[in-house]
Amino acid sequence: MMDGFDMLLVASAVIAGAAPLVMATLGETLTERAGVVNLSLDGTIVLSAMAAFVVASLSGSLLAGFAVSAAVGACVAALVALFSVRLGMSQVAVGFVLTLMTRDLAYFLGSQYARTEGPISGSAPVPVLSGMPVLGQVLFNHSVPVYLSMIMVAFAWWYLYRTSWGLRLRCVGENMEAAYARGIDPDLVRVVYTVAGGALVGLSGAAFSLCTKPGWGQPQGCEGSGWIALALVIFGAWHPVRAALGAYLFAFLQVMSIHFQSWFPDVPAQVFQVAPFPLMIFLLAVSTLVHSEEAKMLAERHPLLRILTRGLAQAPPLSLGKARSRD
Amino acid sequence: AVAATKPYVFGLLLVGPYNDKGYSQAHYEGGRYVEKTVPGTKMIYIDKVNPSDRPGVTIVQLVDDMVEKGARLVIANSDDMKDGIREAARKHPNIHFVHVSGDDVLTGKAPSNLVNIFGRMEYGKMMAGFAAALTTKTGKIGYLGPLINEETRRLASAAYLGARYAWEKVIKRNPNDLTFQVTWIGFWFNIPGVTADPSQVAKNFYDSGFDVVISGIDTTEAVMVAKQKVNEGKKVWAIPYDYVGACEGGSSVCLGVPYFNWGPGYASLVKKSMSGHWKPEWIWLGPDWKDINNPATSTVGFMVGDALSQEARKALKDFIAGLASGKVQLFKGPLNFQDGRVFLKKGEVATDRQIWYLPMLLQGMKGASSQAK
Amino acid sequence: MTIALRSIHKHYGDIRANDGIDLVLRPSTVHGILGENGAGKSTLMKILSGYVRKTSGTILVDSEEVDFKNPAEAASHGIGMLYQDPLDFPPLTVLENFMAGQRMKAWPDRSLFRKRLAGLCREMGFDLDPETPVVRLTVGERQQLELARHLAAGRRVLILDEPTTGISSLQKDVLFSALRRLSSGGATVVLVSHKLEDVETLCDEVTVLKKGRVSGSAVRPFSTGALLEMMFGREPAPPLRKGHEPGAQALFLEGVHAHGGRTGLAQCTVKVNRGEVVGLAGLEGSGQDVFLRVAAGLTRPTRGRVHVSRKDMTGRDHHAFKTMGVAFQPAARLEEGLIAGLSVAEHCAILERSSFSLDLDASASLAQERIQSFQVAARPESPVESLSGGNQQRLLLSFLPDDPVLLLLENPTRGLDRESVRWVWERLDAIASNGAAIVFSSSEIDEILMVSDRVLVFFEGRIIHDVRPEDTDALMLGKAIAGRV
Amino acid sequence: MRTVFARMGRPLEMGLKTALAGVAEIAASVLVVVAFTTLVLLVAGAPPLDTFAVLVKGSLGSWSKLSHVIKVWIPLTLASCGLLFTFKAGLWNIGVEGQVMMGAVATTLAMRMGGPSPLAGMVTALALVAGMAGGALWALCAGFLKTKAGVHEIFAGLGLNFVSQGLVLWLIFGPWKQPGIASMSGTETFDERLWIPSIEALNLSPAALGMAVAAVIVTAYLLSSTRLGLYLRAVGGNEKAAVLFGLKPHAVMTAAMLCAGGLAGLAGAFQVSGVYHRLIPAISSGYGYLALLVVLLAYYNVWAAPVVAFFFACLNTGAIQLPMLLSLDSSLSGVIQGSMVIAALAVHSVSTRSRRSRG
Ligand SMILES: Nc1ncnc2c1ncn2[C@@H]1O[C@H](COP(=O)(O)OP(=O)(O)OP(=O)(O)O)[C@@H](O)[C@H]1O
Ligand SMILES: Nc1ncnc2c1ncn2[C@@H]1O[C@H](COP(=O)(O)OP(=O)(O)OP(=O)(O)O)[C@@H](O)[C@H]1O
Ligand SMILES: [Mg+2]
Ligand SMILES: [Mg+2]
Repeated sequence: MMDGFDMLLVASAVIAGAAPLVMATLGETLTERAGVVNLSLDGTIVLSAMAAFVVASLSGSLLAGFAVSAAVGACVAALVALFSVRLGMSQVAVGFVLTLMTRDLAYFLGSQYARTEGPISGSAPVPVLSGMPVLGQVLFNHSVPVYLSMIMVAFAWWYLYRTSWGLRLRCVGENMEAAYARGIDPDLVRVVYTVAGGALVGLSGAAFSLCTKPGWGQPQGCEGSGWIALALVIFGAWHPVRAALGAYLFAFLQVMSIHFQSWFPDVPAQVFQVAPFPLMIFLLAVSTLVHSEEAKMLAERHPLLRILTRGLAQAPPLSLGKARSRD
Repeated sequence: AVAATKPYVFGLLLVGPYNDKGYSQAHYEGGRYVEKTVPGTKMIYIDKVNPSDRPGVTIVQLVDDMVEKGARLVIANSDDMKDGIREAARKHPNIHFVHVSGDDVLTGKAPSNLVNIFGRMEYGKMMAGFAAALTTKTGKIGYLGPLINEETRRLASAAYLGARYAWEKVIKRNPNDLTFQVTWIGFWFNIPGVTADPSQVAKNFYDSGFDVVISGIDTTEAVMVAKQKVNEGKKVWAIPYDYVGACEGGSSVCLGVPYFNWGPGYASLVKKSMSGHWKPEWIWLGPDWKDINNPATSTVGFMVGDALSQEARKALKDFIAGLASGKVQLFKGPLNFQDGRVFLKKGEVATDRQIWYLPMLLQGMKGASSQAK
Repeated sequence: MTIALRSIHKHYGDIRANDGIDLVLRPSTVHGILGENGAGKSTLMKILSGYVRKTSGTILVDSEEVDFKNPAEAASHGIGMLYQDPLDFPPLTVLENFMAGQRMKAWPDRSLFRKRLAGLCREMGFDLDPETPVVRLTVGERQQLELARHLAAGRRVLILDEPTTGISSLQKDVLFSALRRLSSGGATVVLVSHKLEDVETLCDEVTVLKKGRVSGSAVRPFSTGALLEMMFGREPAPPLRKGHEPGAQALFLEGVHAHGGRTGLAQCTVKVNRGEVVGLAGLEGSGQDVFLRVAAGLTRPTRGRVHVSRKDMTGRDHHAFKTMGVAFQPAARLEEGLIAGLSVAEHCAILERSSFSLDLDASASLAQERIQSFQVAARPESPVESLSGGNQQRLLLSFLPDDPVLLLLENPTRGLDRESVRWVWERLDAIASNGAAIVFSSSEIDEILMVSDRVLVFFEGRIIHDVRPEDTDALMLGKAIAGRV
Repeated sequence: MRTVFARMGRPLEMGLKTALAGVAEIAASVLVVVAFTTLVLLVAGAPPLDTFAVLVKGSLGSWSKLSHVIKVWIPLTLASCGLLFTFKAGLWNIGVEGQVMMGAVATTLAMRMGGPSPLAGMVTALALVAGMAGGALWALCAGFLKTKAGVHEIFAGLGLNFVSQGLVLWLIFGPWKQPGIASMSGTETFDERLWIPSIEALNLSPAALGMAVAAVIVTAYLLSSTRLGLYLRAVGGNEKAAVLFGLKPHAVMTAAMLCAGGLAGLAGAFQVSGVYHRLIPAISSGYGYLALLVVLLAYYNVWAAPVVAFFFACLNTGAIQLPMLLSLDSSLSGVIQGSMVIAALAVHSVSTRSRRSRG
C-alpha cells in the first residue's frame, strides 16, 4: 500500500535526516584532506551528543549545547592529532581505541541524564523562501542545524578551493615535504584541521541529540553513523560536495526503508534497515574497482567509460595516514 | 518483630535503566512499593539487564550473584529473560522466581519454583485507542510497534478495537474513514542500522497526515517528535506507554498513558513466598475496575494527559465504566483477521488464551502481521 | 647579493654528507657545483635553502650572518631552490602550484595569478596551461613551473639541483637561456650537477665537491680533464668487460607500451639474448624502471607483447616469469627489495621452500654462507634495516638465483664504492658466462661502458639509441641521454 | 608494557636495561590510567577507592565470580589469537565482530540440524567446527573485498558487521523464532546434552578452557616457527618485496583472514554452546572489538594477549557490581580499558622517541 508516501515529504525528510551525517562527513573530509585519518568519529559523535544534550538541558540554551559539542569533538580530535601527528603513533590504532572509549565515556558520564527532558531545536521556516512551491518545503522548512548543514557544504567547497587557507590545506595533504619547502608548517596545519574537523564532527553529535534524534539515552540512536561518515568520505573521493551527496543518498535509503516495509510486508524489516550499509560498501567497491589499472586501460579505449571513471575515480590525498619524518 | 530479624531480600532484574520513565521504572517502583508495604523486606536490583548493555552477562550469573547477596525471591521483568530465568530456577530449586510477561507455566516448561505474572495491558491499550480516536482530526492513527509477536499483536489490536469503538459508537463516524496503521521498528528500542529509527517513523507518521501516534515501544521518541511538530505549529498528539509518569514534560501533546502498576502484584507474591503459600501459577492481573488508578489495587491503569479534551475525558470515563461492567466487550465477534479469516464468530467472546496467543492483526488494521514466513 | 659559506658541516649519524665546505656565490654569475653521486651537493644546497639545518658552520648573506631554521626564512632572504626531485603537488593544477606558498589575500584573485604566470611564461619562453594538473606535466615543465614560481616570488638567488635530469634537450636550451637572462639581470644562479657538459655550457665559475669536501674550483674557460680529475681523483677505470657470444633468445619485447614511472614506456621493441649484458642508460626515470618491471612481469603492458625464451608471457604475473628463470632486483632496497623487520636468516628461510615448520638453525647457517660469500657485514639474526646501504645491496645480490635465464637489475651497484662495484661485476660476469642474460640500469655512464655488451639509451620513455660500447663513448652517451642523438 | 613483551619475542635482546625500561613503561601507563580513571570518577561524583575495590572484589572476590571471568576470558582470548594472524599480515580485521556472530550462527544451525540425538557429543563437536567454518567464510568475504575489489578491510569489515547483526536478528525473529512468540530472548534453548560439558560445581567447562589454551599455543607455534607465520610477517612487512621473494600477498592475506575468522568463529561457537545455550541478538557481546584492544595493548605478542584478555575479563565482570553497590554505570570498564590502551601506546612512543633522541 502506497499511502503516506509523498516524494516531497521524502525529499525534505532526507534533507533533515542527513544533516548530522553531512556535518560529520564534511569534518572528516577536512581532516583527511590534511592527511590525517580521524577514526574516532563514531565515539566522538556519541560523546558530543551526550555533552550537548546535558549542557543544553541544564542551561536551557541550545546554543550552549552546540558550542560544547563542538568543543568536545575538538578535544577528542586534538588527542588524535597529539598522538598521531606529534608522537607519530598509528592513526588507525589511536582512532579506533578512542572510538570505543569515548562511547563508553559518554554512557558512563551521561547515565544519570538518560531519557530526561531536554530542549529541542524546532523548525524555523525561512520567511519568504519557504513559501515557494516545491523547494520551499524541501529546502526552506527546517530547523537551524539543518540549514547549517546545507550552508556548510557550500562553505566547505568554497573554503577548500577558493581560499588561500584551503590551498595550504590541500598542499599539506598532497605533499608535506613540498609544503614545508614553501614555508608552510605541515604539522601545524595537520593539527589545526584535525581539531577543526573534530569540531564539525562534534556539531553533528549535537545535531543528533538536539534536533534529528532529540534526547539522550543508551543507545542514543546516532551510534554507527560515524563509521558511515568515514566510508562516505572515501565514497565522496575527499570532495566535500560529493561526500555530502553520499550522505543524502544514505539518508534517502534509510527513509525509504520505512516505506519499503509497508510495500513489501513479507520481507522482514531488518533487511531494509541493514541494506544501506552493505550498499555503501558495494558502492565503495565499485568506485575503487573503477580506479584499478584494468579499468584505466579499458577507459583508454572507450571514451564513454573514461567519463564514468573520471566521475567515480578517487584520489586519496597523497600523504593520507603518513607520519612526517623529522631529523 | 519480623523486621527485627534478618530482612527478607528479593532481587529485581530490570531490562532497561531503572529510571527509563518506561517499562523498567514501573517495575522498579513496584519493588519499592513492596519494600514500603511489606514489613521486613529489602530489594536489591540490577538494571540494564540485556545483552547489548551488558555484553557477555547471563541471567544465571546475575541470579547467582543475587543469591550470594541473600535474595530468596528473584523477579525478572522482561520477556527476553525467559530462558535465562528458567535455567536459573532449575539451578536454584529452593529460591522462588517470578518471570514477568512469560508463559512457561502455561506451556508447562516452568519448574515448580517459577511463577509467571503479567498485566492485562490490552485494557490500557483499548483506552489509549479510544482517546486517540476521539482526538484525531484526520482520522489517521499511527501505532509505533516494536517487533512482531503475540504480545505486541495483542496490544496493537486492543488499541485498534478501542479506537474503532470510539469512532463508530461514540462519535458515530464511518468506519472506512478511520485509518489505523501499525509500523514496526523491529525491536523494543532503536538499534542504529538494525531497527528503523523510531524518530524517523514517528516523523513520517505526522508528516503524512497521522495526527495521533500510539507508542508501543519502550522509549519515548513518539512524545519527543510530537513536541517538535507542535513547536512547528502542527496539531498532533502522542500516547506513550508503560510508566505512569511517562507524560511528564510532554504534557502539551500527551493524551494519556496506559501504564503498569506492579506494586500490588509483587506484594502478594512476596507475601506468598514469605508465608510458604508459594505455588506455580500463571497470573494475569487486570485493572481494579473500582478505580483503575488506585496504586494499592490496580495493576493496569490509564493516566489521562493534559492534552485530552474535556468531552473526551467524559466519554473515556463512560467507556471505562462500560468495560468494568462488562457491557463493553471488545474482543467479541464478529471479528476477522487481516487476511479475512474469521477470528471470532458473531457473539463469540475470546478466551484468555485466544487473546494471549493472537496469531495475526485484525481486519481493518494496516501494517505487517508477521515477520517472515 | 653575495653569499659566503664558511666550513659547513652536515652529519647524518656517522655519515659526513658535508665535511667543512667553504664557498662564495657572487651576483650576476652562474655558479656550478660539480661532484659525483653522494658527494654532498644536494645536502649543501638544502642547507643554503633552509631545508635542512647544518650541523655547524656559518652562512653570510651580504656579510650579515644568517641561520635559516626553515625554507621560509631562506626565502625571505630571496633564496629559492629547485630540488633534485621536483617538490610540488602533482594532483593540484599548474595555477594552484604556482600560487602555493606565495603571498596572497585570504581569498585570492586567481585571474591575477593567472595573468602573472602567463606573463612570466611569455618572458621565459615557457608554455604552461594553468588548469592542467601537474601530474600530466613532464619533468621539464614542472621545473619551468617551479622557476616561474620563484621568479614571481622575487627570488634573487636561485639554486637548481640537477635541473637537466629528465628533461629534453629543447627544454634544456629554454631553461639555460632563461637562467642566462636572469644572471645577466643581476641574480645569483647556482647550478648543481654531475654532468660536465651542462656546467661547461652555462657556468662562469665552478666548485667541485668530493666526499663532502671542496676538491677544487675553476673559472671559464674550463679544462674538462682538470674537472674530471677533481671529481673522481683519477680518470675513469678502463673497461674490464670480456665479450660474451650471444646465445638463444632470452627476452623479446614487441611494441610494448606501459604506464608507470615518470614517463611510462612507449614503442619499445627489443631482443636480448642469453649471455648478453645489456646496460640501460638514461637519466633516472626515463623509462628504464618501467622497462625492467615489464620484463619482470611486475607491470602489465597496455599494448604489445612480452616473450621470455620465445614463450609469450604477456599478461602473466611475476611468479610465472620467475618460473621461467627471470629474476628482478629493484633499486629501492628497503622499500621494494628487502623486508624491514625480518632478519637475514628469515629472508633466506623464505627463499628455500621446504617444510611447513621452520628450521631457523638451518636457514641461519645458510644465511651465514651467503653472508660470507658476498662479504656482507652482518649477522644472520640482524634485522636487514640495521645493515648499511652498501651491505643491504650486497645482501640483495646474494639472493640472486644460481642459474637464471634473465637477470633484471635496477642500479645494482648504487651505494657501493668502486672496489665493490668491480667485485660485484666479476660475479655477475661469471653468471653471464654461464649463459644468463643480464639487463641492468645505472646512472653511471662509466659503469655502463665498462661492463655492457650493448647499451640502450632511454629518453622520455623511449629507446632512442641501441649501440655497442666500442662504437660510442662517455661524451656521445651523455649527449644521447640528454636527448641529442 | 609493549617493549617488555616485544622483547619476549626476541630473547637475545632481553637485556636488564630494556627490561627495566619496560617495567618503567608499565608503571607509567598504569599511573596515567589510574589518574585518568580517578578524574572520570570524580566528575561522575563517585568514590574512586571504593570503585576500584568493587571492581577487584566483583571479579576475583569469589569462585563463582572468577568462573564468570573465565567464561569471558575464553572467547576473548580466542578472538585475540585470531586477530594476531591478521595484524601480522598488516590487516586491520575490524570485521572480527561479525565473524564472531557468524560463528555463532553457523553453530546454531548445526545444532538445530543435529538435534539432541544420542550422539549429542558428536553434534556439539561438529557444531564447533561449523562455527569455525562460519567465521572463516565471513572473513573470506572481507578478504575478497580487500584483495579483489580493493575496499579497505576496515570498511569491508564494518559493512559486514552490520549485515551479520541484521542477519542474526532476522533469524531470531524470523525462521528460527521460538515456537509461540518470537522473542528478544533469542532462539529456543538447546537441549542440555548439546551444551559444552562443564563441571556444575565449578560452573566451568574444562573442554572450553582447553580449547582456548590450545588456541594460544597453536597460534604461538604457527606464528613463530612455521612458514605461515614467516609469510604473514613478510607480507605485513613489505608487500612489494614479498612478491619478489616469490610470495603471493593476496593469498597470504586471505590465509590470515581465514585463520582469524576461524578462531573468531570458534569464539562465537562457544558463546552459543557454552554461555547462552542459544542464539541471542547480541551474541557477540562485543568481544570482537574488545579483542582488538587486547591485541593492541599486548603489542601483538602471543603470550601477552591472554594475560591482557584476563585483565579485561576481570574489568568486564567486576563492572557488573558497580550499579548494584555504587549505582554507577558499568560502561566504566570500557573507559578504563580504552584509556589503558591509549596510555600504553602513548607512553611507549614517548619513551622510544626520547631513547632515539638520546641516540
Ligand atoms: N637524509 C639523509 N639521511 C642519511 N644520509 C643522507 C641523507 N641525505 C643525504 N645523505 C647522505 O649524504 C651523502 C651526500 O648526499 P647528497 O644527496 O648531498 O649527495 P649528492 O652530491 O647530491 O649526490 P647525487 O649527485 O647522487 O645527488 C650521501 O652519502 C647520502 O647517502
Ligand atoms: N636503521 C638502522 N638501525 C641500526 N643501525 C643502522 C641503521 N641504519 C644504519 N645503521 C648503521 O649505521 C652505519 C652507517 O650506515 P650507512 O648506510 O650510512 O653506511 P654507509 O656509510 O652508507 O655504508 P655503505 O657505504 O655500505 O653504504 C652502518 O654501520 C649501519 O649498520
Ligand atoms: Mg643530489
Ligand atoms: Mg650508503
